[in-house]
Amino acid sequence: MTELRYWQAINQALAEEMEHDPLVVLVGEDVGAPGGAFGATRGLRERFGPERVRDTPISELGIVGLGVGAALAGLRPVIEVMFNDFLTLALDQLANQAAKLRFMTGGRAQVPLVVRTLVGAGKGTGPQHGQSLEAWLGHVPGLSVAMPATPADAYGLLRVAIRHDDPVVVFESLRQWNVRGEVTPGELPGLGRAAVRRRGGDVTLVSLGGALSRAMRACELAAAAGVDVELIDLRWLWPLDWACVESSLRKTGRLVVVHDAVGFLGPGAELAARAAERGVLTAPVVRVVPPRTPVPFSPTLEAAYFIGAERIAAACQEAVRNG
Amino acid sequence: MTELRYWQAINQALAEEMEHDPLVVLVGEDVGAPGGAFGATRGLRERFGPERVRDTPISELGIVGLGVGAALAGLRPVIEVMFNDFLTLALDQLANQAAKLRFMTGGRAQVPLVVRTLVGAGKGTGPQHGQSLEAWLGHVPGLSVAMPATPADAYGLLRVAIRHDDPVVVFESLRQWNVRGEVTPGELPGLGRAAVRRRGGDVTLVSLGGALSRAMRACELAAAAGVDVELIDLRWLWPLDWACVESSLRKTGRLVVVHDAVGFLGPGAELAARAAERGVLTAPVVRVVPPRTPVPFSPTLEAAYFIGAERIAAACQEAVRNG
Amino acid sequence: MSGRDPRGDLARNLYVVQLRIRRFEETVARLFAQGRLPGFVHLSIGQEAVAAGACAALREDDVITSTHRGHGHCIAKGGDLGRMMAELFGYRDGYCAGLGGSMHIADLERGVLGANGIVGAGIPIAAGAAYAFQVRGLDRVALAFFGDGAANEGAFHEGLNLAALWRLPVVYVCEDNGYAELTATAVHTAGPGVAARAAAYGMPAAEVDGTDALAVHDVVARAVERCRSGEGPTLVVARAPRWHGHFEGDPQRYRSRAELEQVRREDPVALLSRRLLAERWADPTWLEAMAIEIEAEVTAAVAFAEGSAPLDPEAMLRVAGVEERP
Amino acid sequence: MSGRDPRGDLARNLYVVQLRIRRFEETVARLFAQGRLPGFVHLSIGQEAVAAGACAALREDDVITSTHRGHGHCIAKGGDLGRMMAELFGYRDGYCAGLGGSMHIADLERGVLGANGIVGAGIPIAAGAAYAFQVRGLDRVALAFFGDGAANEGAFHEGLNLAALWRLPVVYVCEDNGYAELTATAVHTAGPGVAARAAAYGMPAAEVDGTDALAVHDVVARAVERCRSGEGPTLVVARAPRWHGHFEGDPQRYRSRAELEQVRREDPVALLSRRLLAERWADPTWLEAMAIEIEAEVTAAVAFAEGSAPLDPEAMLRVAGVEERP
Ligand SMILES: Cc1ncc(C[n+]2csc(CCOP(=O)(O)OP(=O)(O)O)c2C)c(N)n1
Ligand SMILES: Cc1ncc(C[n+]2csc(CCOP(=O)(O)OP(=O)(O)O)c2C)c(N)n1
Ligand SMILES: [Mg+2]
Ligand SMILES: [Mg+2]
Repeated sequence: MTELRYWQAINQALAEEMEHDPLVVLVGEDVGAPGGAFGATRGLRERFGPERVRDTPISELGIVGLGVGAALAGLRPVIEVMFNDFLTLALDQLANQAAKLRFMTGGRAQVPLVVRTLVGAGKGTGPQHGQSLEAWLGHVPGLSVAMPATPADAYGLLRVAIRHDDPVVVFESLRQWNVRGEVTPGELPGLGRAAVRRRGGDVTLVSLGGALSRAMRACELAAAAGVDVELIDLRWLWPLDWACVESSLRKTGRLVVVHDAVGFLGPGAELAARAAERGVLTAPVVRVVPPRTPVPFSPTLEAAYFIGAERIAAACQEAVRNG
Repeated sequence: MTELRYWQAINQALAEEMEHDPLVVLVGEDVGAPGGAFGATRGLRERFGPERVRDTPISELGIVGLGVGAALAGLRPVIEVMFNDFLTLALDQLANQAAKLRFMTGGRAQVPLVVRTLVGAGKGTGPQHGQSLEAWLGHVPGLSVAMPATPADAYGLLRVAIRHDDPVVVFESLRQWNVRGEVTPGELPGLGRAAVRRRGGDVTLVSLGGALSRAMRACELAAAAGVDVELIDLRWLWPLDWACVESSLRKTGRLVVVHDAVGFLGPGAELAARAAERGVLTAPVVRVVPPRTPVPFSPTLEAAYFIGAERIAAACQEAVRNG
Repeated sequence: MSGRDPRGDLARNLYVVQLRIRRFEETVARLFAQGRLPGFVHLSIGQEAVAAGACAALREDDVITSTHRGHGHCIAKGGDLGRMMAELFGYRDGYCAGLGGSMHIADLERGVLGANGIVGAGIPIAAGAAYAFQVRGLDRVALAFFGDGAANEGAFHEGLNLAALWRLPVVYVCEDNGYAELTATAVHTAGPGVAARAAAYGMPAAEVDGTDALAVHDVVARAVERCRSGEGPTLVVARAPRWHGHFEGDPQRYRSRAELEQVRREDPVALLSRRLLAERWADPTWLEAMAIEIEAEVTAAVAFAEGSAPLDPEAMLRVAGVEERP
Repeated sequence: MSGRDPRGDLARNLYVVQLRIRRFEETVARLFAQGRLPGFVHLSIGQEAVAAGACAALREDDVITSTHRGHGHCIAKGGDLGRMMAELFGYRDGYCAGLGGSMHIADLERGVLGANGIVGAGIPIAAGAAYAFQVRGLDRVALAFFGDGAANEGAFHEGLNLAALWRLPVVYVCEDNGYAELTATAVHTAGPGVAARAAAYGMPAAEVDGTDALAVHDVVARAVERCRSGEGPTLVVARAPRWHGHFEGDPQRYRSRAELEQVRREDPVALLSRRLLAERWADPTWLEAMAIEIEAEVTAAVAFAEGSAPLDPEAMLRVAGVEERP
């Protein structure tokens, strides 16, 4: 057990996997000499050499495509796309190539590609750097989507992603970037396993990625108000750990979802839909999620946009009131 | 009232809007001299000239970006992106520029851009030409999404889209391409209005785009089995006509959704989620939608993938059995 | 008839490959016209010399990325006609178990990383394979086929910049057939042409007659040599007209009868057969024998395909790694 | 002090614009260091002559697309300092009502189609504006600013190809400051450099010292002239170093102290003031007066911003055209 910051945990996971497997390479804008725009790849170029740690041009489509080809030719590339807002430029290679190659070749091709990308939500980054587009990737058959919220998961989920034989997109959280936490070296959590962060019997609160800290505070606020919340940190949008969510719902009958993605057609929609399909609800679902607007730049508006702990707690209490 | 094929209705809408407003231009691959890869723009270059009807290079990002700039500078561009699978290359201009400009400029900028694109689902087009990615666009604040299923809507919704002052993506259906239907010249349906295609009291069946014909057949099959289905053709994923869906649900208490998009995080998820939020369901929701796999090429597998009328009807009967 | 003259051996091999592509695609055209093949089919008849010449310059362990018009590339790289044909039928014994179809045929054992339904997508993918060879210290080479129209995609620019920047062992072969779908090259490509674009990246370029398989082979062989000796990528532009429409069923209203007749006079298969005889690399009996042999190969391929059947849906879900529905 | 000599008038205007940019951004740097400005801020100090010179060659009804480093472009096109500053604070009287921030400032009345958070995105957008002018039969011109790093995006390739193909009235101005974020140009750009890429599209290119506002003006003026006379686009590459980090707070570990000192010797503002005196286009008193005047403008801008406040959430939903939540 060592205590690391979120970004240090990423750095450690990359270092260990590159140490473990010479076929792991890092490719991205500023990942080499500068050590990453936000420091996550610091020291890796010096340690593993310029062949395996490559600074690239600003060519998101090109470098993700390069990753697809490298993966087909035997490497395990980790491509960094600075902010997930820039995935918009690389989606053909991600959604039409990487994601579909195994299927399109009748199961023969294998694309062990990892794309690391950052969610700027909550840090005043504005409309084009503050989105959380995990729902897009989750909608694409053939892609797995990880959303680590803690240093332990920033480390563990990334290592799992690198060892997975199919493409994985890892959404890292700028909001959590400097958060400290315990990391257990060598730990490899299961692919697609959610984590129950708090046990409770009244309401099931599902949180994705960077929403976790607010969700935890909301649990305390709700508890103070006499509502006992079970908090599930989904960790993976796909594979989806529905079993974990459903077993909690069979206990509580109430679902509240919180995430930083736009609510309309966001991750919460799928969770609510499954709950409605399984008929496990005693109360209406509540999604505490951003409205269908871009992310505002103004810090006060942004704070309101990304729903605070108070409103999350209120949603849990509302769920209890309504059945 | 004139009878037209689906593609002819598109052609007529384009012709009328170009006639009506000299600022409307058509830009896309093969839209000019060849009259469109599938004929939708036939005759328009001859009629309106090469300035206003432009064949482009294969540059999806570039031509959608060109459309954004043209719209900012006073035109009302209609950009054709041949298949919606290729939107993956143009999403920065669509989702980060066109969609956000009004908001990012505090309401000052206006981007009256229309992107027409084709859904190849159901025509043996395979994994990279058979997707239905409307959920991606619906998830983007600032974009409207139309899904015409009939010649009348191929005509009407496109005209509404062209006259709208904000960006609209129109998903046309190759499956419906040669379907014949009545078109009322001059008709301008309301933006974001769904259409109730059949009145019924037992189940609310919501259908999107090219799934309509199968949904209609399913209504007959269900009726024969004594189940009275109310069929709603959503027509727009955004603006979403939730009022229409909810009022039907208040009557039936049962929701079945059918579409050609992958089910996971697809349009049906949002509809089911809203139903679960409003607490208007007496029976579990049923989504009759494709699995989370790419579209298979093999015609027999494709037919199974895009769920036929029998299974849709069965889902409606199941909903009735379950409450 | 071999060994005496390496040039002759090469020429005969190129002829066999071209003829195999020609007969295979003629058969595909017939089957499609009979309504027996689903989906879109894009044929390369008229352009066979590019695929044959370029792939003859590669080793078996080199790799290629292909396009929507990719049958010739796969055949030239040693692809199996039966599994290709079965894929066109959408049957389980096809290269992709019928899940991909014509636009996605791949043969990883033979280094065919896949045809592609997305124009230009193979360009950065080939750079990536070349990067893998570079990192792994292998002397293997990647080659990307793409059309004149693909040279206007951002992927072309980003891919060539990366390849040149990192001196990757990749050869870019542009098959310039004068059209992107139904639109002539001059309408979609600004400037002096695709070859002139290499200079923007400090990359050498070569233009070659795409109906002359030997010429294509020689140009690509030099480019491959540069790759193996660490000198980096080359852009090769091979001009060769397609005879058929953009896809089968395309009425080709955009081409004059004169043009359609003219292009058939530049028949790469006929050109090479005349050359074989002129250079005494082959005699009429050999040509005769080859014609019969390849006819038989293609007939066998169709029989193999007809003997297959579609995958069942459950097996498809297993291939996709999905058991459950949403 | 005006009229006697048009060249002198131009030089003085360029000086005033450069000084306005300099003082505005120095103030922004100070406010940011004080923790009073949220988000990312990218400053163009050292590159002022490019914005000033290029925009001086435009008419008020011409348009520009800008970048993440766009304050100078907006100021040079006549943007209002108060509304810009208020936007940086995220306040409702800002250009974007505080919804956009530094990377999205736009002034449609003055033809500033917007800064942009997406590298390269303004390149096809400018082509589109130029296409609109062409279709509408107007003699207006579009100008796109972008950095050396942006020249590696697919958008650059697709945008320039379209502009050249259609002879659009657009001027592409690459601000080459030697870096893309923390990475030097040589590391991300293959070939002889950005200017050499124009030839790929048959587009003329010109290189100019980006610290010499008059030189930039003259080169861009010629390019604008070509646009108005229907001769199509030009690529202009202006070299000028940035003094500050990529973003405020960037420690610039990737630059040597020597380099950081050297670039400050190429001060475009000081260069032009010396020129003004040498050519007798201005005297010390005028320089003095301008310094005071602009100091006052910037102070007033900050006061204006401080007098504003954030929009309320409901108003934001109205701007977005959304009343209800999902
Ligand atoms: C990204 C993308 N855009 C458009 C298409 C539709 N399309 C298929 S082939 C083709 C023309 C390609 O032209 P070229 O690259 O010259 O290849 P050719 O067909 O001439 O062999 C187009 C536009 C596509 N498949 N992918
Ligand atoms: C598409 C995209 N990729 C990456 C980034 C992150 N980023 C912001 S500025 C920048 C460097 C741009 O370099 P250049 O074009 O030379 O402009 P400069 O910052 O030097 O003015 C990068 C990579 C971005 N904003 N957009
Ligand atoms: Mg072509
Ligand atoms: Mg730069």
